[in-house]
Amino acid sequence: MTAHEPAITPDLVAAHGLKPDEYERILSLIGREPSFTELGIFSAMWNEHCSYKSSKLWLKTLPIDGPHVIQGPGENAGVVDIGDGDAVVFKMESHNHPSFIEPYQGAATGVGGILRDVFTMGARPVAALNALRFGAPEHPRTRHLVSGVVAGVGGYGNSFGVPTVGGLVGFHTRYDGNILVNAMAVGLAKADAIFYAKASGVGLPVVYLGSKTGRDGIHGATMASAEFDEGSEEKRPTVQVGDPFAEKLLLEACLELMASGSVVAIQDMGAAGLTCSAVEMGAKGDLGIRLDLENVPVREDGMTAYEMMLSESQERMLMVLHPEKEDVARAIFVKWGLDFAVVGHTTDDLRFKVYLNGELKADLPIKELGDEAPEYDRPWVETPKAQAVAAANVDAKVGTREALLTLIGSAELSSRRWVWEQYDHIILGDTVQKPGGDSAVIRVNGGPKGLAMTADVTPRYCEADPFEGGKQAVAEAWRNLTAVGARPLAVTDNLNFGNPEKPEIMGQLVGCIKGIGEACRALDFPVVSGNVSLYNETQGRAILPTPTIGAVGVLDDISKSATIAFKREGEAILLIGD
Amino acid sequence: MNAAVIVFPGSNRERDVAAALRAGTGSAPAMVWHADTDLPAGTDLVVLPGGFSYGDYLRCGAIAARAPIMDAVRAHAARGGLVLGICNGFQILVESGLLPGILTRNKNLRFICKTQHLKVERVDTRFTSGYQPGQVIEVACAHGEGNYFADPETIERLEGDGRVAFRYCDAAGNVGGLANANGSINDIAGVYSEKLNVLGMMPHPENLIDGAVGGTDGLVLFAGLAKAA
Amino acid sequence: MKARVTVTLKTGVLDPQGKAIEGALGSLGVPGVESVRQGKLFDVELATDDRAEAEATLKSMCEKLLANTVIESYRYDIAG
Amino acid sequence: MKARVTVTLKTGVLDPQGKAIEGALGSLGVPGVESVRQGKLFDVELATDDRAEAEATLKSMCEKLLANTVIESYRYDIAG
Ligand SMILES: Nc1ncnc2c1ncn2[C@@H]1O[C@H](COP(=O)(O)OP(=O)(O)O)[C@@H](O)[C@H]1O
Repeated sequence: MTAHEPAITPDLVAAHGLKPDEYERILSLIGREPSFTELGIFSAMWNEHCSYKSSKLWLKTLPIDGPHVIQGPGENAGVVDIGDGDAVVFKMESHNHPSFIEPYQGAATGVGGILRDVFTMGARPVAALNALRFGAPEHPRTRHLVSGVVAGVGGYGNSFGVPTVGGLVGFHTRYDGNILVNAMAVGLAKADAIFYAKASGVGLPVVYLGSKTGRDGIHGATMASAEFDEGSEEKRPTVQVGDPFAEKLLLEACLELMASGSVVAIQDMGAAGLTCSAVEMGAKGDLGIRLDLENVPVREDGMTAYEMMLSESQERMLMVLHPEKEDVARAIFVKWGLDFAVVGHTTDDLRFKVYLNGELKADLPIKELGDEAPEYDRPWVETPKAQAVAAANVDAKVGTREALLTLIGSAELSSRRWVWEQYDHIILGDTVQKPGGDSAVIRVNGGPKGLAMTADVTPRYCEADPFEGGKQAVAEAWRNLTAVGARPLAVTDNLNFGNPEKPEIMGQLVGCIKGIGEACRALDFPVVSGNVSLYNETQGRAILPTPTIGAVGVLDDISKSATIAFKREGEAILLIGD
Repeated sequence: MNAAVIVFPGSNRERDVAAALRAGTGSAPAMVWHADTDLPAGTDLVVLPGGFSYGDYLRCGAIAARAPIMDAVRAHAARGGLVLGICNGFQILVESGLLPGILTRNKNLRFICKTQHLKVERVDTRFTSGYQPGQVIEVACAHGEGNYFADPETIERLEGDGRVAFRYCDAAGNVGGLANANGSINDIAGVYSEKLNVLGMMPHPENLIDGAVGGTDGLVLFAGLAKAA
Repeated sequence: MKARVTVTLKTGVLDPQGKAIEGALGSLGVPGVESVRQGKLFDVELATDDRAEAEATLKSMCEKLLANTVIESYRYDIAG
Repeated sequence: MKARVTVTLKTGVLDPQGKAIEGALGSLGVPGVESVRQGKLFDVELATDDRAEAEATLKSMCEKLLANTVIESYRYDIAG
């Protein structure tokens, strides 16, 4: 639509991560060649990270309902009723690739993103967890990555002011070139005051809130879906810097704004911020959206429409407001020192129109942008069953005593205190069980009710048998909740796998999802939210299949919660199960 | 007992300390915004809560120490009014000149969150009247920059005047050594102003106010304040 | 040999610290400050007296540790 | 007008970060580093073109905010 933008060539299309058949689909959808900005918008909406094009088919097989489920997958986070008018809101999300490139900021912004997902729903975050996988301890980068990631998780959560109460840390050489950082956040809301992304009403203001937009992470969403090659460390400026201080202000301002009755719809700006959030609000509400980008608060001069639409600057939100409440809303944001700008409005034409200084930069059908993303039934092969090994055939190289010492001294099993002592796990004054036990327990609204939470998976089981490994991860999470005396409620999952275009990897994904589904159905343990991270490979070598399971349970009375420590000498020890 | 909690942008333990004040004194504190210029009339105690005011960018507490409300806090302190700064609040007090010294990065350069024992150095102040002489209390630490430092003359003066409020110790009351995780000089965990009406401390008594969540050693401080005011 | 290493954020990278300082200077009544970007500096003493060797050491310490070249640039100046 | 403010720890004040860097360099195999002291720098843009005015602003921002003179010294250099 404008002369000075690059011509749309096959190379440019490929550089946006769009396959030729996907580009064909775009052409037939809009009936003409897309503009540069439009191409960027499609690449953001249709990449693996946002569209779940390889996994959607299989995710649909997971059980997502239950009498207590208020909101299952499809919103920023899942919502479950915990009685007395309260609801728990939670989700887990990955920030794997950015954390490998810049461990501190990558992990920090991962935590920031998931906290935003939770408070966007109207919940105050009350706990955070993190599931981390690093390469072999002796790998030259591991030390640096561990210390950077742990400092980043802590740096963000500690400053934001949420207790980080649990998680897991594992080491394996298959993560040497591709670590995993999965962050989970848990919030509390009133069951009748949950906020959604779905906009309603024509001609309402679309409002931009939070920090200013810079050229951060342009193409970050595409990067999250691309395999690493040796050049990745060069493609660096895509990493964003987190500002937990701004996020804390955003939290307080959003909750205050929600309480004032001003909000029609709200969506956080995550990957491909403005694009995904605006399209989602419109598409879910069967409305069009018009944006006027000159009103977007920016941090750098001369930003183009393309850059503004794809920027991944952190700590930003988009809202649709009741027009008569605009002044109330503005006052709240000014008080908290945050930007507040009307950047567009809702329309009735089901188009996503983006203007910059009056010039039309994109004009796309809004429903199709989201709903008609490609969806693949990728070929997959069942993982061959590993040969069972009889105990009798395994040489006992060392005695029991030595074996035990080796085990407890190993990186895999040693104490994680070094990690969780860097996380503020007591802030808010409700941490009944700190990290170190089976599940963390926090008190709800002064008690006696409490919430238990855990994150689990054993990747080598999933590698040996994806179906059994998927089942086992859910079962372990369930056991960890029941072990502290909680009634398990629901699950969030974070499916970390290699390149799904390889049938063996796709087979791992399918197997694990089937296993998770089977276990969740058997246990009445619905999946209410989650995230998929694919293409976790370096130079063709995939990580271990790692479907992290986050789970939440409820306790009626925290004083009855059980802890892991032996209490007195001379008491009987019982072994339960087989 | 009229308490006022100052809320800075980035404060994050203001709710925790408000809960502790309610539990200890029986009444809820006023929450005062950093941009205000006056304290509520009749304020007996000002509390500067923990957190990361202004992100703790530049130096911890540096920007908050220069917030509009701080003139009123200084005036209150000069009149002999009680001021309690916890963690970030302590950092704000030293940056604003209400207490001597400075808090620098923990000696291991990492954030430390753990249960911590403290030795109560004196029990004849309005903050500590609820404790027994020499009592060892259990509170919680959660900070990245709690390494107390001051020049030798200042330290000598603080020690000489009995202005050290708490020292890091182990459960048995042995001061220092491994119990001093952040590297503070003389194992100092808290200090008083000259007139003993301003107290800054790194650990969090407000997170130990309830038997169901860790313990109650922190509650004693707040309950004692109610009686003292 | 003494040297000073300076590490600054690349242009365009968000600097929350600089932003907070700008805000604070405004409310402290220091007028006329248009922007502040914060960086780090390191004053280093090296064992060598050989300039080339010193440069090699400085470069290696910057690349390996002092700067994160994803978001930061560095430079070093040898004193005298 | 552009200026750079540098803030360094006074001699005698312990610098745990500098010490940690020294240690890390050792284990990273960067030899010959005798000591490291870490400081801060601020790149500032000022609205004025008047040197005297700029100096006054810089001095006031250092004294009021950028340096904690209990442990730190500062200096500023106006570019060009
Ligand atoms: N593995 C999964 N299992 C269940 N639901 C999932 C899974 N992955 C994603 N989802 C759901 O799909 C929706 C879109 O996810 P996502 O794009 O990650 O959210 P966001 O918009 O916050 O980035 C979310 O509601 C999420 O809960």
